[in-house]
Amino acid sequence: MSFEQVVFILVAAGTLGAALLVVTTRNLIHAALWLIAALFGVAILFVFLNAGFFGVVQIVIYIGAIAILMIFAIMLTRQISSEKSARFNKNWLWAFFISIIFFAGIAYILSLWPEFGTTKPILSAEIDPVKQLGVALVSPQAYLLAFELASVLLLAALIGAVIIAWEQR
Amino acid sequence: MGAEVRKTMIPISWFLIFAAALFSIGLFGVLSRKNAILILMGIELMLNAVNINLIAFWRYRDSLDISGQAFAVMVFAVAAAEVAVGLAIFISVYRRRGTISADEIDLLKW
Amino acid sequence: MPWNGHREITLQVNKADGNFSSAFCVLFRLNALRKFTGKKEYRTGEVPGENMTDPITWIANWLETILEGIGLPVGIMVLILTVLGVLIVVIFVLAIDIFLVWMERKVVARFQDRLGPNRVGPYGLIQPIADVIKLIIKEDTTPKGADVLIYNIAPVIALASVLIIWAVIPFTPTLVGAEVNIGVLFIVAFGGIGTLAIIMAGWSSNNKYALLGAFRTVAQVISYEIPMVIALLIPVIFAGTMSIQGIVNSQELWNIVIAPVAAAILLVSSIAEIGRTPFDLLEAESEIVAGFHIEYSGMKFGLFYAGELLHALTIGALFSTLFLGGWRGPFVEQIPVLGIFYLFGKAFLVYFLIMWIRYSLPRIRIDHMLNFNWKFLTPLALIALMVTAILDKLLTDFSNITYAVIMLVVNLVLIWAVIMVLRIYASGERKKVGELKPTANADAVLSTFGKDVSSAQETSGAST
Amino acid sequence: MLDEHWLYIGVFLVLAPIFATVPIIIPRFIAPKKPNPIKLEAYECGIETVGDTWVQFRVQYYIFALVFLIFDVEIVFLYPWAVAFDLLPLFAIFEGILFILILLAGLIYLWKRGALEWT
Repeated sequence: MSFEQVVFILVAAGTLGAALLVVTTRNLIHAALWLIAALFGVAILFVFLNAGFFGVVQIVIYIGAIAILMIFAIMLTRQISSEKSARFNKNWLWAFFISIIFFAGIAYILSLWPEFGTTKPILSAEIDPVKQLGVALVSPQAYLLAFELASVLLLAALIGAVIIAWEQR
Repeated sequence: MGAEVRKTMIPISWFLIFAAALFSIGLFGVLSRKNAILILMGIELMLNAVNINLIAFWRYRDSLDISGQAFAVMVFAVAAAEVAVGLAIFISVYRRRGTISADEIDLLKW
Repeated sequence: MPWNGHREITLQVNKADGNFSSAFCVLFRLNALRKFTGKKEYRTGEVPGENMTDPITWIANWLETILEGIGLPVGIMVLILTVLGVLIVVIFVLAIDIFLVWMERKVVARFQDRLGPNRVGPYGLIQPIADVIKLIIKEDTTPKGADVLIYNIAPVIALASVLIIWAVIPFTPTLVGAEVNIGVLFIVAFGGIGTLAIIMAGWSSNNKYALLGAFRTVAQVISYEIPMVIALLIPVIFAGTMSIQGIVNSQELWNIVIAPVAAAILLVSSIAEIGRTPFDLLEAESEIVAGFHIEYSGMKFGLFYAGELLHALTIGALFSTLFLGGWRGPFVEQIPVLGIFYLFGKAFLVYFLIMWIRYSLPRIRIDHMLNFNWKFLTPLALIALMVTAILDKLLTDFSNITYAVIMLVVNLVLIWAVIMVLRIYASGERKKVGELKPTANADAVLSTFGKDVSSAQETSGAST
Repeated sequence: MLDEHWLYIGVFLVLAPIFATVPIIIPRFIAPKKPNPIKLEAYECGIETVGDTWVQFRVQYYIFALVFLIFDVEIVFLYPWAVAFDLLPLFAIFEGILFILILLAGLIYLWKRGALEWT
C-alpha cells in the first residue's frame, strides 16, 4: 500500500467518522463542530483529486461562512443541547435501513460499471484547472448563463433571507 | 517512476464509495433528526458527497472537459443559498413558535 | 485572440503557461523532487544555490547527497526533507514570534513616553523568554461548566491557523514554501479557521463576556473579510495567477504603485481582521474584559497572545508580498538569500505601521465599525475592482510605463473622489450635530436643557 | 497525485498543531494544580454569574453573517475569472463586471432597506 493510499484511507475514515458524529450527537454545537471536521476532510480529498481550488473554496465557504452561520442560528434558536428530548425522531430505524439499503444499492450498481477501478496518470503540471474554469465560466459556449444565474440566485437568496429573518423594531 | 508514466495510486472507486457512504450518512441525518438545523447539516453532507463525485469524474474522465468543476461551483452556490434561506426560515419560525423541532413545525399540514 | 470555444482557448492556456509551476524549486527539495516527479533535472550552473549566495539551497543539496548516500528510497527522502523544511520554517517563525512580544512592548513604551522592558538582559531582550517561562509554570484553570475538549483545542487552532499561512509565503526567489496555484485563497481560508478558534473559545468558556466577545469578533472579522477578499482579487488580476510566488514574480513594479486603493483597503481590513485598535472591539478590555479569552490562563492564554502577534506580522509579510514586491530588492537575483532580509524588512515596516495606528487611535463603536465596512469599504473595493479590471484590459497594448502611469492617475482620481464624497458626508453630519449642539451661552444651554427635561416629561406622561 | 507542494502543506498541517500543543502539554507536568470552587467560577468581574450563559443574541448578528456568506460565495466565483483574466476578451470582462454589479445591487438594496444598520 502506498503512502498516498494510507493518507487517503485515514482522511476518508476520519471524515466518515465525523459525519457519523454529526448525525448522532445530541449537542448541537458539537454537531456543528463535527460538521466542520467532516467538511475539512472533504477539502483534503479535493486536494487528492488535484482540485486544490475546490479544497480551499470548501474551507472558505463551508467552514468560514456556512458553519459560522449555522452556529449563529443555533445560538439564536437557543437549543444548544437536546438532552431533554429524544436524539432521533420516531422514524429513525426506518431511516437507518433506508440509508443502508441506499448505500448497498449504489455500491452494487457501481461495481457493475466497467471503469470502476480506473486509475489515471497524474495531471500534467502544464494544466491549470483554475484557468480553464475561469475561461469556461465566462465563455458563452460553456457556462456563462449558469454563472450569471448563480449570481442572480444568490441575490434572490440574500434578499429573501434578510426579509424572512429580519424582525421589525 | 522514471520513464514509465506514473499513475495515481487511488482508483476512482475509492472516491465513489466514499461519496456514497457520505451521502448515506447525510440521508440518515435528514430522515432521522428532529432539530431542523441538524437536518440542514445532513443536507450539507449530501451536497458534499455530490461535489466529491463531480470532481472525481472530472479528474478521472477527461481533465480538459471542465464541466464537472463548473457544476461543482454551482453546487456551492446552491448550498450557500439554501443554507441562508433555510436558517432564516428556522429563526423566523423559532421567533413565532418557540421551537425548531421538525415534528412540531406543521404549519403547512393543511 | 480568436474566440472560438473555451476548449481551444484552454489548450492555448496550457501551452502559454508551460513554465508556470515548474519555474522554481521548492524549499529543501531540489533534485530529489525532479527525480521523483520525472521532471527535467537541473544542470550545473543553472541552480542559483551552487555556491554560498544561497546557503539554504546549498544545505538542502548537501543533505540530499548525504541521504542519497545512505541509499534511502526517493519517496522517504522527499518526506524527510519536507519535514525538515517545515520544522525549520515553523521554528524560525515561532522564534520571531517570541521576540515580537519584546518589540511590541518596546514600541508601545516609546509611543507612550516610557522605556519599556529594560531589566532582563541587554535592552530587556531576554524579557520575553522570562515571560514564556512564567506562563509555562503558571497554574492552568479550566472554568466550571466549560466544554473541556473544545476549551483546550481552541488556542491550538488559533496559533496553528496563523502558522500554516507561512507555508505559502515565498522567502526568496528559490526558497518557496509551497507554490500552489491557489495561494491567495489559501490565506483567506486559514484566516477563516482562526475565526472558528475564537468561536470555540468563546462558546466553551461558559462565560457571558467570552461569548459576547466571540460574537462581536465574528461579526467584525467576517464583515471585514469581504473587502479583504475583493482587494486580494486585484493582485490576482495583475499576475494572472493565485500563486503567491507568481504574484511576486509579476511585480516588476510594486503593486502598490499601480493599485494604491486596493493596498489601502487590504491594510485596513487586515487590521480589522486581526482585531487591533481601532478595531479591537473583540477584546475591548474596558467593556467586555478581554472578550473571548477571558477564562484562559497560563500558556493557553499565551497561545492566543502569540497567535495575535504573529498574525499581525503575518499580515505584514502578506501585505509586503502582495503589494510591496515581497522578496524583491537590489541584487536579489544574484544573491537569493538577501530576499529573506528584504521580505522581513518590509514585513516589519508594515508591522510598525500597524502598531503606529494601534497606539495612536481610539477604539471605534461597533455600529460605526460595521457601517464603515459595509457602507464605505465594500462599495469602494467593488468600484476599485471594476475600474482596475476594465483598465487592465483596455491598456494591454500600451507600454509598461504608460500602463503604470495611467493606473496610478486613475487611482489617485478615485482617492480624490472618495475624499470629496467623505467631505460632503462629513459636512452634512456636522450640520446635523451642530443644530443640536448647545452654544456656550448659559441661557441657551439652560433653555435647551429645560426643553429636554420638559419634552422628556411630556413623553413619559404620554406613555403612562 | 499528492504533488510535492501539497505534501509540504500537508506536513505543515500536521506539524503546526503539534507545535502549538507542546506548550499546553508541558505545564501539565510542571505547573501547580490547586483548584478550588471559587477559582473555577466564571469570571464576570467579581459578580456571581446570573442565569444561563446563552443570553438571547440579536438577530442582527445573523443578518451580517448572512450577507457575508452570500458575498463570500460570489467573490470566490470571481477568482477563476481573475486568474484567466489575460486570456479573456473584453466582453468577458464585462460579464464579470455585470456579476459585480448584481452584487452591488444587492448591497444597495440592503442599505436602502436598513438591514445594514446595527441599531
